[in-house]
Amino acid sequence: MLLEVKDLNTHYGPSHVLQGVHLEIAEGELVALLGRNGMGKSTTLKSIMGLVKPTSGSIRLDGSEIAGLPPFKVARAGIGYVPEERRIFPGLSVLDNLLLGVKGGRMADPNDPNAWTVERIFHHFPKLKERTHQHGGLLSGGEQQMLAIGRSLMGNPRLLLVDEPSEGLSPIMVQEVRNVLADINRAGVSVLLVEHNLKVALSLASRVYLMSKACVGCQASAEEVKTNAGLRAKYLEA
Amino acid sequence: MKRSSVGFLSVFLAFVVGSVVLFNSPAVFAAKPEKNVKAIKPVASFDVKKMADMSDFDPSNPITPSGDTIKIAVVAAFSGPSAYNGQIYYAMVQWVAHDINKRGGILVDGKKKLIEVIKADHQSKVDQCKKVTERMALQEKVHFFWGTDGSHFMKIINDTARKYKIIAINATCMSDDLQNATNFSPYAFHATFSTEMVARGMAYYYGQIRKKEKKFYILNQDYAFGRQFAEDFKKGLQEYHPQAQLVGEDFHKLFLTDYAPYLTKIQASGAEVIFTGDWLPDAGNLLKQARQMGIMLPFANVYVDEPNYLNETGVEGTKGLTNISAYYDSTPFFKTKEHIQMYTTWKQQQAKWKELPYSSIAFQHFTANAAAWVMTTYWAMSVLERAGSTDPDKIIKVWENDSFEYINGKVVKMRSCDHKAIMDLGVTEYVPPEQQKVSMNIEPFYWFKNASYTGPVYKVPAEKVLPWMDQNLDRCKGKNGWGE
Amino acid sequence: MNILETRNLQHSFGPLKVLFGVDLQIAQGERHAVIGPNGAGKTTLFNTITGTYRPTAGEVFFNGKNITGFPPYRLARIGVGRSFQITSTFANLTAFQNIRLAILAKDGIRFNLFRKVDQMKKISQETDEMLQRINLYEDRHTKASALSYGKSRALEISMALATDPELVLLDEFAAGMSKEETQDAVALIRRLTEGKTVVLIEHDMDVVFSLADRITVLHYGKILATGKPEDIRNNQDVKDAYLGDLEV
Amino acid sequence: MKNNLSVKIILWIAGLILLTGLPHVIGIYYTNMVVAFAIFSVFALSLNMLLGFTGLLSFGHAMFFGMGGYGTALALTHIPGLAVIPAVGIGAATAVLLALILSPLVVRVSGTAFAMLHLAFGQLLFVVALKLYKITGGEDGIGNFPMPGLFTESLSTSPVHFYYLAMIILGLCVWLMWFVTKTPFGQIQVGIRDNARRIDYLGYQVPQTKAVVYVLSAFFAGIAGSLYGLSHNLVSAEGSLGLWMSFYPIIATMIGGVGSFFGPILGVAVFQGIDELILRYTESTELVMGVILILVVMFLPAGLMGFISSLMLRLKSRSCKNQS
Amino acid sequence: MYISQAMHGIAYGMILFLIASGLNIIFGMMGILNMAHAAFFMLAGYFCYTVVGITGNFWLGLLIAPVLTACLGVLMERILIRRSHAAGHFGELILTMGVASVIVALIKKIWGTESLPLRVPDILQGMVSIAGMNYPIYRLFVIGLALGVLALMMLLLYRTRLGKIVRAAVSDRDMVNALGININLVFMFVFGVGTWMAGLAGVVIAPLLTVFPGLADQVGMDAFIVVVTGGLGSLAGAFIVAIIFGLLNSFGVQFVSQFAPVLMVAFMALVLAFRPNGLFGAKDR
Repeated sequence: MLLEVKDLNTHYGPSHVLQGVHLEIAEGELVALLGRNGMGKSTTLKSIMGLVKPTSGSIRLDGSEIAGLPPFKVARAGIGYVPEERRIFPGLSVLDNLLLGVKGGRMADPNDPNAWTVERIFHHFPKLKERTHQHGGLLSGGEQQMLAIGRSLMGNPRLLLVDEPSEGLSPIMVQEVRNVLADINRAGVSVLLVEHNLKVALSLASRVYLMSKACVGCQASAEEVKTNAGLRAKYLEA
Repeated sequence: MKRSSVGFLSVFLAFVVGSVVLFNSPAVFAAKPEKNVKAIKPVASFDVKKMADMSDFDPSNPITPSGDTIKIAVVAAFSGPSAYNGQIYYAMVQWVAHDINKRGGILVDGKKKLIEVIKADHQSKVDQCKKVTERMALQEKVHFFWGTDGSHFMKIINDTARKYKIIAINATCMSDDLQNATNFSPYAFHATFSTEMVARGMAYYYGQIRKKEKKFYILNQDYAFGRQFAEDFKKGLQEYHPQAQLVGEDFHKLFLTDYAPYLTKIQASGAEVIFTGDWLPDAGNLLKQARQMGIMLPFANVYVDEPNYLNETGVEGTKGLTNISAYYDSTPFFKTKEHIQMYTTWKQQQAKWKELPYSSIAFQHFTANAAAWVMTTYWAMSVLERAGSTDPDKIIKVWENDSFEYINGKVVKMRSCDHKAIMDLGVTEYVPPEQQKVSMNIEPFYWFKNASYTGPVYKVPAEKVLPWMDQNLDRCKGKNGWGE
Repeated sequence: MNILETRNLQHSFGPLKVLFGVDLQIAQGERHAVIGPNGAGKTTLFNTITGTYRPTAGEVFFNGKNITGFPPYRLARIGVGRSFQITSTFANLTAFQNIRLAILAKDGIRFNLFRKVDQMKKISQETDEMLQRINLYEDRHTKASALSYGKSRALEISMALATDPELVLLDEFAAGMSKEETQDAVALIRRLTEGKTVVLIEHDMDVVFSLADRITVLHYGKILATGKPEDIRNNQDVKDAYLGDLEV
Repeated sequence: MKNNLSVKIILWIAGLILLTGLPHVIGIYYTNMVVAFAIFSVFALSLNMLLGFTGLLSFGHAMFFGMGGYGTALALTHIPGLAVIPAVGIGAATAVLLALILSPLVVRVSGTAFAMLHLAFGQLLFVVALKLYKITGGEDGIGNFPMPGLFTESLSTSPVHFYYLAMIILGLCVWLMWFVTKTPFGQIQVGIRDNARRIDYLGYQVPQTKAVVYVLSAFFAGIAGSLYGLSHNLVSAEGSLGLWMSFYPIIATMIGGVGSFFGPILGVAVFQGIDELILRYTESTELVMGVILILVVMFLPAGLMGFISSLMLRLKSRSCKNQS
Repeated sequence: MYISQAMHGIAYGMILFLIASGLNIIFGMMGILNMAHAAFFMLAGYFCYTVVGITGNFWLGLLIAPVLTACLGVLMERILIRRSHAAGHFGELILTMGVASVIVALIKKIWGTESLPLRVPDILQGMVSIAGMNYPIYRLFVIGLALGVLALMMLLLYRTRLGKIVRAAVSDRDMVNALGININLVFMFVFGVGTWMAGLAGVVIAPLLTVFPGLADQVGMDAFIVVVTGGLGSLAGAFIVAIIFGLLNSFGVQFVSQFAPVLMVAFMALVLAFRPNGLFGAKDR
């Protein structure tokens, strides 16, 4: 297993947000995390990333414990994070935004075909190339989403945590983002996806975790969710 | 400019410079004794022969007696921007206390008592001053207040002194209004010179003795003292130097950072002398920045005499400053054996002080304002001794009309009606080390190697600079300047 | 007559246009749900109606009166209340104190400096009644920040209702609630909004279809459809855009 | 319940007797200290009205303190025979007037901007007070203004009489401020601190409410300043309007605890105690003060009150456990 | 004369800017109003005095003193500030006030209370003639140095990766952290740079004034006013306001000398009355 989350508990002040979350992601998988608003999907990603300190539980990346590490160490261990609302650095140019994603300022070996370079990002996101020197804050929502994904990829992560990538995007953009995620996954990056848009999520994911009442209720295949209306009604229709 | 006029000008300049050098040389003017002036006869004097062995005195580690003592509270800033002042005052008073304590103290109320000096930090804040003086009065039950830098603080000291019947020795604060009709307190003694004396003395020097410069610029600190000082100088100029012209007048805020704008203005005004009452650190910064800007005008001053600053500004920069202190009498300085003894005792002792600030050159010589503070303190203690009691009323009775001779021969008299000191003043001109032998007549014949310092001293007789008297003060109604 | 009407309501955040002219008609006494995908502009619609933002263009009418750009406090005083998607109670006050602030507002007690609030019997009584109605009486002395999620949501909703508004806008009141909590909340709203007009944004289709008399579907800042629940359920456009080809 | 009430009454009476007899027991010096303590407590409480109860941090609260002092001092100087209470009233009114003038400007902002705006106005007033020396006495301040008699003697010569006067006025102020927190208005105030948006949506006008709090706070600061001037028979720019006077109540409040009503009083007590003690043992007031500030922030972030209440909680929970 | 008044204004403004910019960088990045800034500034003056005392070389002082100050700044960030987040920005404010107080006390213990002289280095002494007037070289040097520091800061912020990280962290520190960048290290660095600039200002001003324990009070308040008026966190704001203040000061003295000190504060009050966050301040933080 690439990532193993066991019995993860997280509190925000007095409220117990994550109550024993279990997750597993294998190398190369794209797994979706679904559930209603307020179920703790984003908190799960943040807890894995170290942005929120979990109260207890274990998070193992490739067998080594990363729970409780500061975010930068988690990132260096090989996890990329594409947050909700993208969180592009508005004052920095597109190129600078991308370059900040490079870990420790060391560019990847250009001869390594699997390494993510600026050229490779631009190849995947030609729109970004046109805007290389524009400020991040001036991009449209879709472009910002591309940039956020590209920025994380620059760190050559093995696992990408993607939070609500389609939120607030036009249908065409949603389609594009969906395709990019599929591409990236095909290129060997594992992805844990939180997504509201069922269509997008189910078309991408091989497996689905359903969250409700702040813990992982059940695991299902994408097929199951598509076909089982009861399941959807219980966990998703929100 | 035409060639011929350049030639003329250079001849003219040579003449002017030559005559300045000639007439400036101390031999010509030095200490011509004034005739027909009233001399003050001393009732008591400081006797150096009675002075105890001071070889164990160190102001950083004073020996403080306790128990039934005579208590003096030195009210000054011991923290904040003027903390240095407090340390100077403290050392000076401690010297006196140490000396007298080693002699066995003073016989008061039938018992020999030692002197205990207590630091009272007013932190340069009036409210704190009020608080600390109240504590000194009520908790420490002191017999004397000794103060201080800043007229606003002295006013509070005097108020508290009046309220709790404590003698307030004003040894350093110059404001005239401290003892006017509204502020007069029978418990307060203004034992040092005052603004009007200094300002008029300076005007007298420039108008009646030196008679050269005519264009004056006043630059003072922007508060009551500074403004009063400026007014008094203008009055003095009218009186003693009618040809003088005031080319400008400015007041800067206390603890100013940048003096350049004022200095540029002064430069443009064509002033020949800058009259300033600034005290440290403002005084030093003003001088320093003026010289950095190439403005070599002389400062007529009271407090631009701190050796650390002078050294820093160098011989050239400090040349030509004119200073009035409450100590100077005449040149040369060391005319008597006793004076030399006092001076060398101090100097040898100071060489042993290892801790700042007392180890710095500022304390090297027993002279100028610092010496005056020591002498004033001896005076007060002499009064106490003669009163034979810490009862303030007895002390008042002795001090009124009393006169006291300093170690250097200067005599100071306490005007009885408003408790202000009458004295001759000495205006000195700062000269480079090689010319300092006029004033410094013992080895090594200069005060400081790296700075100009006291050269010839010109005496301004007491009757020309009698301290201002408020005729509205009942006690003084109808009396002349001598309080008689 | 319509209690709330928006005419060609538009709003942009800088260059980003969120509302493209929304015409909403809410009839007196109805419960009206606004649904739509995330980012469709539902919350922005609420915010422009309730005075958080001033609309870039268009107008809002309440009981026929133009209230465009009214600040929240004026809206509150004429009878428009709202709840928030993210719980927005007074975290350091107890449940009792929270509700009491709303009751005080209802009674117009604003600058009373002369009586202890604890001694205002009527206010305390009303507050307790309200707390009982929302089943928070037991927790009346618990700080809002220490309430369980469901209870703090209930408090959030009742804050909006305790001022006794004519029209109340509820922003995703059931967000993050469990099934039972949601059912309780729906019942609560039914109870409390008797005779009031309610506009709600909601994702939970069960809630929407069980509570709403009419539904408006918002899609990328425009109204896609408005109608009775059955009509919406069967509307092909809505299916395509929002409900998806998943069978509902 | 009845029992409780009688205990309360007994405590009150005991407290009153203690306060009445105090000056005769502890002497003038400590009596003056108690007066100063009471004055600064009211001042700190008035700041906490803004900070702790409305969430507004002011870097210029000395403005109102100073206005109170100057108002009273000027009134006593220029109006012959003015009695004490009207003089204090004039001081407070001056502070209120300033608050009324400033309020339209300052209620619009909060947070850092509010703090800085007050820093600016506070400094402006300070510099102006120095400049208008013909009125304010400049650096010297206004001193030795006539002190009106309260009973028979002039106040200045009778610290005990002044003590009674000051304690009555200040006690009344503390009670009033405490009372305000208990009124509906006090509740709205706390609501603004917690969640100004919700207050707005409930139908309260946030700026107006802030303005009223602001003026009230200025009123009490003004009274404190006025009595401070009277107690010293001196009002000065540095001592009443200086930057330190703005920071003093902030730091005292911080040490005592921002959230609670009585925190600032505790803070002032600690402050005054330290001030009195430090000076006896060391000259390094700055060092001790600095170290204390650092320690409080590092180890008691909620102030002494917060520390005490958490201690009480712990004790309570322990005793509960013991019982079960 | 007016030209030299303008130059004085600019020179003084530059000194204010040097102090203010350090304060600003720390606030802009970390949201901390460092009340100990002026104390660090003063401390550097003392360090420089000691270095010059030992080596006799002002330039060595200019090099070493700010670095020493920066080290202390970093230590303070590491030991005190990072561990006091629980107390919030308000607590940090009080904490730094405490640090300032301790620094002043220690200075008095170590160096005493008197004014310590520091001479202008020989090369920079004297006057230079420009545009028909004589102007002190040292003041030109101060202007030059401040401009140099401004340029250096601009380069650092806009041309280096570190600068980009810093700017990114201003808008979103968590995101920067999540990209694998050790944000704590960045903060320490920022604090170091901020105090370094305070130190530089302290060294530069020492020969104009003297090093004494009141130096922080004397200059600190003015610098603070500059930062607040310019807008907390805005380097450009600090620069422009510093120059405006310098000019207001020198021309104020020239024309309305009595009211020169009022001008600066009145300007601040006026600016803040209309723009509560300062001339170039970001909306509320």
